[in-house]
Amino acid sequence: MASNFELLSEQGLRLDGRRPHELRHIKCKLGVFEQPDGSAYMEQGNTKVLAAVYGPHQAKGKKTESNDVIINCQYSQATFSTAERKNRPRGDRKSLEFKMYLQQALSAAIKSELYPRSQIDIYVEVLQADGANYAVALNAATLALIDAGICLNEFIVACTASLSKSNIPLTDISHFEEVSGGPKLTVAALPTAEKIAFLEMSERFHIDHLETVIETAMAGCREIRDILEAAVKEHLLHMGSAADWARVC
Amino acid sequence: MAYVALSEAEKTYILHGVEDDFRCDGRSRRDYRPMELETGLVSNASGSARLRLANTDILVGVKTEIDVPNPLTPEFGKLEFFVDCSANATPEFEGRGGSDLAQELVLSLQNAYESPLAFDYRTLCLIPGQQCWKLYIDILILECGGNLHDAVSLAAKAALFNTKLPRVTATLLDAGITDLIISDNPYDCTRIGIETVPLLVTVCKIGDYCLVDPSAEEEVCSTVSVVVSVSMRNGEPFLSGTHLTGGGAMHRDTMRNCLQLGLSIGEHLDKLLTKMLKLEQERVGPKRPKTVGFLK
Amino acid sequence: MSALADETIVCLPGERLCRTEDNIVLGIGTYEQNGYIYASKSGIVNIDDSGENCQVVSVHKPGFHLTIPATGDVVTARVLVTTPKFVKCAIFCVRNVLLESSYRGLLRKEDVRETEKDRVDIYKSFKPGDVILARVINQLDQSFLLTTAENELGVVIAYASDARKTRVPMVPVGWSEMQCPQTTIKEPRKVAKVLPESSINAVK
Amino acid sequence: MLRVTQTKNSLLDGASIAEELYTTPKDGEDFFESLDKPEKEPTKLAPRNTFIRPGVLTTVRGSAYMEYGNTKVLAIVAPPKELIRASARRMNMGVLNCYVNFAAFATGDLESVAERERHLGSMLTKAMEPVVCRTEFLNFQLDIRVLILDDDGCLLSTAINCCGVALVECGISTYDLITASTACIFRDHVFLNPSAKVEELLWKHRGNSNTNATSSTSSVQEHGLIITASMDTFEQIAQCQQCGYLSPATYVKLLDYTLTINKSLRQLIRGVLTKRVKEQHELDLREKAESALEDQRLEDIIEKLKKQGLDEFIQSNIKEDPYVKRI
Repeated sequence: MASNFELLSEQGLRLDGRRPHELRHIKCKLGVFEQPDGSAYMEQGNTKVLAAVYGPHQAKGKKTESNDVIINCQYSQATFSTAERKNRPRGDRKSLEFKMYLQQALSAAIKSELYPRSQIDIYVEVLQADGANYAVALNAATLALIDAGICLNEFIVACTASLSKSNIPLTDISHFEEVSGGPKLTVAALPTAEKIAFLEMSERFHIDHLETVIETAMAGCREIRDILEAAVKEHLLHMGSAADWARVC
Repeated sequence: MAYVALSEAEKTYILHGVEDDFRCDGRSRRDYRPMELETGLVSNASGSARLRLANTDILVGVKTEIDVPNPLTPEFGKLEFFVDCSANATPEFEGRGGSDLAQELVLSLQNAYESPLAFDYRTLCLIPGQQCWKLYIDILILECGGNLHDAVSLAAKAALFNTKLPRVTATLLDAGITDLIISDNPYDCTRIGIETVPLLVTVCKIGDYCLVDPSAEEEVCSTVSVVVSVSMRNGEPFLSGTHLTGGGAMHRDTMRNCLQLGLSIGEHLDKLLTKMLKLEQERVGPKRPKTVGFLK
Repeated sequence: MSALADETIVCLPGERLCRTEDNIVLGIGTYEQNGYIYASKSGIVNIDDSGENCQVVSVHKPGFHLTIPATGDVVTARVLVTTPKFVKCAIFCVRNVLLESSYRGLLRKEDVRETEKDRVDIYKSFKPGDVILARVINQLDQSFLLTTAENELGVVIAYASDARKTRVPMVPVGWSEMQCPQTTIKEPRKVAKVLPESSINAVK
Repeated sequence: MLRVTQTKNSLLDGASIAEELYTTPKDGEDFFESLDKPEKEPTKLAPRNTFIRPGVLTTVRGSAYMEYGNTKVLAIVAPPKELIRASARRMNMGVLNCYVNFAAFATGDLESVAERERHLGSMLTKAMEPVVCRTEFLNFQLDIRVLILDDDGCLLSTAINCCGVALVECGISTYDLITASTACIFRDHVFLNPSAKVEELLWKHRGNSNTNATSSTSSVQEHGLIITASMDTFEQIAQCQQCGYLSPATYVKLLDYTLTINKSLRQLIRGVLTKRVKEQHELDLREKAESALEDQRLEDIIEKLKKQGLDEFIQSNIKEDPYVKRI
């Protein structure tokens, strides 16, 4: 699809002034609400997402004989989140699709054998959507799971990547770049184990470019994981300072 | 409302607290819980506000659209409310769970904003009979901590204060139809007058005492509450959409002093809110610190 | 003719009936509010002093009205499903009032008989399609818990379980067996000690 | 009265059309003048002439029909059925749902019917909840359906009265008789039991006070409508729905007007219901008389059996149940 915009200028700067492999500015906070067991807020550039986790609790009436955890997700986008007002926050095709992708990615991360025949509810609310909504939603869900104290194999992190006309891979696609025609690839990966839990492409990629784009996305995931780990450590120090075990680590 | 299970002993404990005017969180019957208000959070919306009343968390976004006015009232603009109970508040709200609570909130807001003396619809009109602004007020309930009516009305008023309507110039084309040009300069905008916009004050009856700003537990052990919608017009309070909720009945005299209590509190609340919004306005000026949003 | 004898009082909801003393028991259709008993249904007030000194104040509503099975009522129900542990039935009549919509009833194995509760064999007591008389013990969240542990309770009408088209109601023979008058097959049932209509016509 | 609001398509050509074909604000003015305006403070606080008939339908156990002036409403109470929504089940009280439907010929403007139905339905539910003893049908759901046959104002108050009568008629226990009425104020004139045209006028020309801006700058043009539902044994107010823009003083004044109207309505409803109970009592007595004959017949059959020495047949038929404990 011919992109009418030049994603990458001659000096190697993108439309919003970032370098090709530069992420948008990430800010996150754990423990935003009291009522859910775990909650988190994450901002990646202008995409703002809230996540809440309830559980593990008794599965409501669903089939419970399979002795692993039932992950019940809900992805909903606030009606004022996009430039064009959406008249229904959830229930449309896109949010159901993202709900399935979230379930698939998170079931790869959660140690399900520790919570047999129980259910974990993960609710994601996108307050402002500015590209890579699914990726930021998954990162926020990971933080909320950590805040809820649910055992994870590892941080599951998602990142998007694209390809400029001059075949230079770009990481972390904003809505403007997405709309102006760049092909988009979303990867949800377990970075240290180098495993890919979920992969989705909005358009066709040429075979020999695919390899490099996936590699850049994985590099993005590793970078995001370090930022999230730092944030979680800082949150734990802050939480622990009251009980003065902050000096331990 | 998220259903909080309370035992009989807890209910009597709360009842005794209310009787000697010293509630279980230390407030008297006329006190509100601490509130945090912040405007201009969502950049996609033309106006937004977030209000956190103890653990009730509301986020309101206002978006604008050009629409044809209602033929019966050609010179009035339009206002539409939409309440979405996010599942973040309780698993109960998942899917269509919170729809009847949302319906109740939308109805009481519509009822309160219905009169043009409460909200001046004339300022939203561009060309009488042909073009007018339509404001979508979308209310997102992120956490339920009791007293939703007050929190929602305060957040809606703050979001309306923060709304920036782009300036519209009409040029008369040859065929007699007028064409509208909306200026996209972000600073060239008009604001909406919110002095007379009503505030809902829930006066809740527990035992035979009336109290304001009930928490989730207090709401469970109250039989009936009066939602007083107070609108200030050149200084004196007016009622624009009062009704009873809670499925109980109330004696006539208790209803009267609930009304008085609601009016005085509403007046006080309105003054405080306008003062806060002025503060917000300077803060949003050039020397504004970053909006904190949920990162606090 | 004024059928209303003078002493029957007509009352409407919200009317004060009398002061609450300790020997007055609230019957159906009444409620108690700060020291007085008020009517909550429209109808005729009747005060029957059944016990030694206790009087039951109740409001009897003439004509048909909607009722919900209350604890202690004898209900008529049809057996829907029988499992080793319990019997599911549909209550379609409370006392002598026919209901428009049926409510779900549950008869547990240990409530079938007073003695030797655990050795009850459900298949020897009830068959789907039987009509039974039972008493309501209490109300679970959606269905009513029933018992047939009295002589007068149990199967009232049963049909032979052969695949005959014309299903003839069986005649009770003894307390635990019923016989089909046509095929003389005997089938075990928990029979209610009631003089069924059919046996009276047969004798006449 | 032919009330034709301007339809989207062209006007009816040639037909003689009533004068309020197209109501423009100006029409509102002289329509307002043409109204037989009661004095500022109405003295005669009486409801319209009403007709109430409980037990109208044979297929349904609890039904009532009410005419309040020209407003005609039919209400039925469906028997309580199991609660479907799991969320509501945790409440320790039964759930009440009210659904309001307009008959096709009921009102003129058809676009707003769906929205008005939803609005009326939820306000009716909130009004009826305090009356019904909901602790008696725990975990069950009571559905009340209201059909509006003719709309001439005071819809909600008539629906509340009609539902109150239907509930008592069908034997659902209620704390008290509920009565409701409406009062509204428009340009300092108080209208009790406003007609549909007054309500529409109130809604359309609400507060265009600044057309005569001069007079209104000082005192604000109040306009508003109050619907009060009350239960008078303990002088309880079940619901008091207000819309419009009122000062507290006028709010309390209108509240008292509606409460006095409610009192006179209450006498009327009491009369109707007592007559209904007496009527049913007679029916019952007649029925008892007939069934007494039936019992008599049964008695002498058993007598005959005893005489023929067949009593052992009756006994043998029900042998002693060895499992029953000897008391």
